[in-house]
Amino acid sequence: MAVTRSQPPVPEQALHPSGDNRFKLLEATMKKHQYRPDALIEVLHRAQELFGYLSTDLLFYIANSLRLPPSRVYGVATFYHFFSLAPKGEHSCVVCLGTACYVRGAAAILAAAEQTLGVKAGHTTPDGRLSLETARCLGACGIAPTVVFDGTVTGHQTPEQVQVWLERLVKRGE
Amino acid sequence: MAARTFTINDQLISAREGETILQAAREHGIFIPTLCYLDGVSAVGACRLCLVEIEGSRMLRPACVTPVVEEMVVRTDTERLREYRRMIIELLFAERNHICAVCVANGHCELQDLAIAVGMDHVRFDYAFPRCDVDISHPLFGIDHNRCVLCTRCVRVCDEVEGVHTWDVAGRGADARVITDMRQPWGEARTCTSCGKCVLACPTGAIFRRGATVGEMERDRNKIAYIVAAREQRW
Amino acid sequence: MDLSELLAIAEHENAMRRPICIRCCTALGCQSAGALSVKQRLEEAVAEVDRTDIEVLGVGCMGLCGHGPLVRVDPVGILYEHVRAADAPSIIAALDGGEATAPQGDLQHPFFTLQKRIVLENSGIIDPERIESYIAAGGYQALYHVLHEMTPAEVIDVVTRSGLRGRGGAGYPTGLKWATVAKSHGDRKYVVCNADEGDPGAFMDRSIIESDPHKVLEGMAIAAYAVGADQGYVYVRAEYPLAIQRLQRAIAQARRFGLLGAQIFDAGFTFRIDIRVGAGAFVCGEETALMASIEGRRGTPRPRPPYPAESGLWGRPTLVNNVETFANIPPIIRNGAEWFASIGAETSKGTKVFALTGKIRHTGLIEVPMGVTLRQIVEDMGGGVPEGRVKAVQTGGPSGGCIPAALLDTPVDYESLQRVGSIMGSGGMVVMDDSTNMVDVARFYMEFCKDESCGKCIPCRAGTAQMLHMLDLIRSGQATAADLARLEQLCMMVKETSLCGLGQSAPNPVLSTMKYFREEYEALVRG
Amino acid sequence: MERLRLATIWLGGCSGCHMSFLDLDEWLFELAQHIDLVYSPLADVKEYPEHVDVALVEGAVANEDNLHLIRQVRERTRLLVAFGDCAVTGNVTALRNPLGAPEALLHTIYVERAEIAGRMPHAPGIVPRLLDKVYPVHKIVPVDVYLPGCPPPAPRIRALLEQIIAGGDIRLTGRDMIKFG
Repeated sequence: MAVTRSQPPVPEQALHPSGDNRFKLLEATMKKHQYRPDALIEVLHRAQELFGYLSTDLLFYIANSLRLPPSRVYGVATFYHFFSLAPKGEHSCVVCLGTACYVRGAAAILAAAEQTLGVKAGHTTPDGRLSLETARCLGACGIAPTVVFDGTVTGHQTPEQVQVWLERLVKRGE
Repeated sequence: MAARTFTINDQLISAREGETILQAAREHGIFIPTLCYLDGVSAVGACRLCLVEIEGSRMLRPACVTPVVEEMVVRTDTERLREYRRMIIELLFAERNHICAVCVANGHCELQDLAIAVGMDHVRFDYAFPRCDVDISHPLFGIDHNRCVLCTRCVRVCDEVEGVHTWDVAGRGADARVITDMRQPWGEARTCTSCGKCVLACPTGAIFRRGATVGEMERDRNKIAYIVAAREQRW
Repeated sequence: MDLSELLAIAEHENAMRRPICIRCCTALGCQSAGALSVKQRLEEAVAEVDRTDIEVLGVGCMGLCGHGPLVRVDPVGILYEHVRAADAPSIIAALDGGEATAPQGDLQHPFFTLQKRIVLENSGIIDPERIESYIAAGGYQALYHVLHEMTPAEVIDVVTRSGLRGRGGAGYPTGLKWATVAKSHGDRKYVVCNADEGDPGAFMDRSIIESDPHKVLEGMAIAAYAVGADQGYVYVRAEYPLAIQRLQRAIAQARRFGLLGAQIFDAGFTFRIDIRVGAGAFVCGEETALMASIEGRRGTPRPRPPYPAESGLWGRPTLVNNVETFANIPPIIRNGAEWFASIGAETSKGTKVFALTGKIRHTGLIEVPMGVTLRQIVEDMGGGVPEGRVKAVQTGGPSGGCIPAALLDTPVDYESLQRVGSIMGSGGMVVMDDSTNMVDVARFYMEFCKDESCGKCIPCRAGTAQMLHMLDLIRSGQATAADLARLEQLCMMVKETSLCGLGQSAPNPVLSTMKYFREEYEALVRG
Repeated sequence: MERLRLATIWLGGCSGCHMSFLDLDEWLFELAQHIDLVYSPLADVKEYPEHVDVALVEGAVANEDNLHLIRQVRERTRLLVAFGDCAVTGNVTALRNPLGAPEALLHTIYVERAEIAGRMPHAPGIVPRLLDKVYPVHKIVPVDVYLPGCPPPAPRIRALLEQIIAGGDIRLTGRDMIKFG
């Protein structure tokens, strides 16, 4: 059964002037969701995937396209921890702080990472090389304590191992 | 419309079908404290001050969103409720910097009134003393986050009555803040029509009219309900 | 698609099976330990010796996650643990009497033998990435049976009589929920699968989806038929990329096979499922917040009533159940309500999947009949703590409580756990040994709740912040006995006045540790 | 009837509460028949005396002198009254709290924002050291009665003192007695 739905016309000014190809890809996602306001979170996911973070400019673009009030888009983008409104470092290190990891010493791992990098969790090193973050449980409790290096989940970590990994990375940057 | 009879604090009361406990209580002059509730906009049951005990229910229920049920037995003023309400008010005072002495709403503030109503002579919790901003970029109005209780009355009145949704809440938990547009300075928020309904709606000194003296901060909250009634009935 | 086609697929799939099957766990835990390279190496090793009687299968979770990567050789029934890619040739050689270099696990250990697998019946056995593998295990036959031979009312009746209760935490009777949605009026109805498994230390739902995604989809479709819904959503947390990927694949396959979409099994029944990916908000596990999130809004809860069953997504009747609840449905339909009701405890029927973690020898995923004791789980199945003694078992995540070792003989059922001040929750079970300080544990959970509070209602928003502050005062020796009393008072207030389950249960870890380990608090206070 | 030994204390506050106390005007004469003023910024007494019946404490605890004095007051007083908003909540005195640690704060005020040649104030032994934060009195010592107001209006002070003189339980409720600000 084919269903034809009327689609809201895309307002002219919504096409981003920068000509950046990533906007075309984002546009495709919004089109797939028929520019429905309830697709906001899906669209934000895609936008962050494409651009790395959600700039004010980008949020305005999305608000325009989905015909949502700017404050509503901002409110949603800041409600969910997954969305970042600031650029991230080239590399990432996520220390899981779930209960299983906590009981097996995640706090010491985080402290070691903070000490090695000289930044607190939730921050990026001043040279922009690495963002140190924490997670609320990755569900990999069987191999606790867990750390995610650049998207790769690694289990049974120790403060020393994490320190070595981070040092290698930071040194390489020098 | 069918009538409902029920009991509040041993007093037999009649209510219209679909009426909430709060509406029925107010019509009969029974005081139930509220903060996030505002006539004319939707009720959200968030401040938890209007919680009441209902016989047969294990949970406390917010009077602002709980419809009256025939023969329901409600208590609004038990020892437990009084203690909880006072703690809620104390938590609010401890959460931000509510300094009545230097507040534009001193004497015309619902939070201050509630503190008196619940008998709060001091706050037993430690104050958080957070650092909060004041935004006076708008030519007519200002917002002082030190005084904000996150009741979202501004958000709802802007969305539901003025229909522009300039306000919303950003962040979450203790870090939540009401914002205008993309958390821009209010004066740069292009959606704002400067209608001033949020000023009317604000229960505290958070949203104020600039240049107004303390004595001028008395706000006619009925105006919101009046506007809504006027619109719905198309006078 | 009709029944004969379904059976033909199953038959074809079974015919393709080789005499010897080497199963490699490819769920998250083992993948993180290098399971994919192990699997690849095993495939190469089979090819090297040119054996066509051996197949290497990527399967879901085998349970013993702490010992991964796991490899199981059938039908001989040998389990290899901590397998490295280099072990692969020796594992193949061992089939002909050689010696495998990987350590062998004990499949006769109580960890395995005390389990009763209903939800996890296919986990670690079938290939979660191929619908044929699920169909070969009897998959989608329950859906066919329901669509062709049962009325919606009959389906609800079976679920009601089975005694199944919601596995998401609160234990609401599933049949009753379904009946309410079925009775509610709406131009459309929705079925939502809550896979926003946010409790730290819990990974049952992740594992079920990664190991057997079609089972959840089939359960949802049966539910949709029973309540009259035509659209479903699975709300998965973004932290589970592998689960999302497998679910996407499963939905696409089911659609291609005509098992989702329009006219399923030519029975005039239409049901579509979309995935909604969460974005990092624990509170979205609460059903009204979850629905707000699906609608693209801030995930803040709203007061109930009205319940989602009457007014849910976009104001329409909506059935919200969690992953494990849906996964129980196909077996119940297949084996009948009486069969299910005969398993488990008096008021808690069936089984429960637990994620056994923390200071314990055998961490992993287990499924046990309701009513077994914590002691059986922790000491027999889990093998106890590696060093020292068991001090407490935490169930129910941030909403639950810490049960002291003295109460290990408590049976796991909804009511018993509640009586000792905890909850069943979604199934996280974290074991703590005597090196764990319970005030620290309470603080850990309180910080979690404070960070995850949505901020809408005052008791939760300001109360969790204040409770955390008071715990910090206690820990730093700045609190008095009066502060302890005030903390308890505050806990009660937040518990009784918060808007949603997050706030209502946030004080539980504090209250339960204060109840059972009060001396640890008192040791820290002044005067 | 025995005369009450009354003290008034001035911690971190503007002395407005004391001014309001003086606003009691002619009632002060009546009060004088019931009390002896044994310690007060209004009287020249160097050391806080023993066996004080009632102390009205104005101001918040902001520095080491305040801290020392309030502990002494608590030890030597039967009924300690947090007198005015600064004592009860920290109020204006505590406006510095959100701005962070005192050193950084002093630096901002005396160096960064100084119009000409700013430097850090340095007067050891003369100016008492600031505490890390300004505290309401009850955070430091137990308080028996709270009298809010900035300042508490004279009739409010009188109503409290009358209750104290009359003896029995002290009960302060309603807008006239407990409104802040």
